[in-house]
Amino acid sequence: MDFSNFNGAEQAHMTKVIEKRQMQDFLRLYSNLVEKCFNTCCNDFTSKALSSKEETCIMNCTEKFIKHSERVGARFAEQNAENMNQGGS
Amino acid sequence: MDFSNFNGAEQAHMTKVIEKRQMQDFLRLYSNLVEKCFNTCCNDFTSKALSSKEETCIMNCTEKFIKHSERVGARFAEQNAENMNQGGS
Amino acid sequence: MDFSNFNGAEQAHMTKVIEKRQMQDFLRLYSNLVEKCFNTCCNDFTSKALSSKEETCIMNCTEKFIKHSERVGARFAEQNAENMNQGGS
Amino acid sequence: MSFLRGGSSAPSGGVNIDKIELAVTELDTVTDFFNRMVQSCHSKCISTRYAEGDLNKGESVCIDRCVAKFNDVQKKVGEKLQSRGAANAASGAGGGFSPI
Amino acid sequence: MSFLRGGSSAPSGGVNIDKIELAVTELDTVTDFFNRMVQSCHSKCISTRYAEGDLNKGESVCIDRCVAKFNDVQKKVGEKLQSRGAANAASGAGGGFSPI
Amino acid sequence: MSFLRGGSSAPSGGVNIDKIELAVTELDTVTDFFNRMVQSCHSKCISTRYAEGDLNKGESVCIDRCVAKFNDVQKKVGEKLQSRGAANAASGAGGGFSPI
Repeated sequence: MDFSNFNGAEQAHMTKVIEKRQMQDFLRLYSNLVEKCFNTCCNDFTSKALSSKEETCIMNCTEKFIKHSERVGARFAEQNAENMNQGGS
Repeated sequence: MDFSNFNGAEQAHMTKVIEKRQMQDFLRLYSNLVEKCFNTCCNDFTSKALSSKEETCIMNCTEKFIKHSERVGARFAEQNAENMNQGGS
Repeated sequence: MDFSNFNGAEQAHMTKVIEKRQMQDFLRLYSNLVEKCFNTCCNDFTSKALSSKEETCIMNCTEKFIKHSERVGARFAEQNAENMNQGGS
Repeated sequence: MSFLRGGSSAPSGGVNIDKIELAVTELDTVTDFFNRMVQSCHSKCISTRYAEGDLNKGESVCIDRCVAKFNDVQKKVGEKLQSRGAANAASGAGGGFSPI
Repeated sequence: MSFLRGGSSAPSGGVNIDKIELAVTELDTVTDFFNRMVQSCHSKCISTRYAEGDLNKGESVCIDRCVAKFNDVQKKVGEKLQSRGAANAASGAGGGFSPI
Repeated sequence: MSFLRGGSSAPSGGVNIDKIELAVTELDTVTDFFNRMVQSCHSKCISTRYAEGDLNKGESVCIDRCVAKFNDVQKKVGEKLQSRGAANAASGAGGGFSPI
């Protein structure tokens, strides 16, 4: 994203928008994680308590999804930088 | 949700927001139901008319999903009340 | 959609809303297509380059989805016109 | 979506915000239904082999019937929701579909 | 969602925009969780044969346990995210979950 | 997303609303693509046994290739849509992807 042609007021406005989006992104990550890890790890409803096996699965699922997102984010940023250099505006 | 520290103007504003969200929630429930029940119940496209078997399935699917949502809502409200009492703000 | 009881200012406002929604619809179509065609066509990650088989699949998937959307849109418009004539407001 | 339309009176000049909001809600609802119809009928009718980019005869016929059925389902579900909504309103209950 | 609430001071009169925005975000977040819980527990507990419109005994018990487990998962994942978020903040890193 | 940028002139002071709206649309579009890429590559590359919390070697390599392929697919589909859009614009048709 290139905001170099934005004046001060416009950059200040975009900063607020980006902060709000980051909050929303975090909350969506949170609810995505809960849904995805619950769906994968919890398959026994003969009890209402999480088993230790389910809890381990949830913790690993969360940890792994975050690391996955970070790795995708890093590669995505590299791709975008490359795309820019290849002469896109 | 606790709005006790809201002044009159703020509570009035939140009431309007909540009413709008309830309308949106109802419409999303509607389109979710149509999509979910259609996908589950309609699998024969040799005719364009709903068969009586499909129609029964659609009615039961709708009825059951609503009762399901209501039961989840009741349990969810109890959980939230419990979470509050355990000392979260 | 019937906007005949809208005054000039209201119609102008709706035109702007519709234009914005059409832009958003196009962008959602775009990202839906990428996701759907990628998920269906790309299943080999022993290489980072698209194979010619995958590329053909992506092009056909895109073409077919657009034609599908257009056909659904045409039938949907006919249905809505029929629904109107059957005396809904 | 005629049940979205209430009986609010519109002033003869200026912009009636409620009317605009209702129209936008109606627009978004129709668009949402359309998008779900596209997705559902795609998974019901379109082969995922993608050997060619054109719709074949079987797919085209399937799409037409799928749209008709989806439209019928929308009506049936709408009637069901309205009858339940009316029952809830009469009994004074709020509905209870959502947590707020 | 108590971690959403910051320490901003509210003026005694008028509408505090930040407070409203936070409350709306909290409302939307709770609604989003609820909707996902409804979807997840539906796919875990409800038979798709639809031979009748009532929840049977097994389905009802399953729903109650499903809601309890979903709630527990929400807490566990929240704790994990907060501990990671705190670690990231301490190291000065931005988080890196999203591309912006 | 360079095709989002039109040729509108920006005033030297104040806030140009159109420019802001375009930037927000671009931001949301990139975020949406990123989120779909995360989901798609997760289902392509990550084992759901969750025996440990770290990415193993095979998963890491798969992610890198998956991102590259997803990026290529985005370009191919974008070119296709642009060529069709240009054709539609030339023939005066509206596009017809959506019901409005």
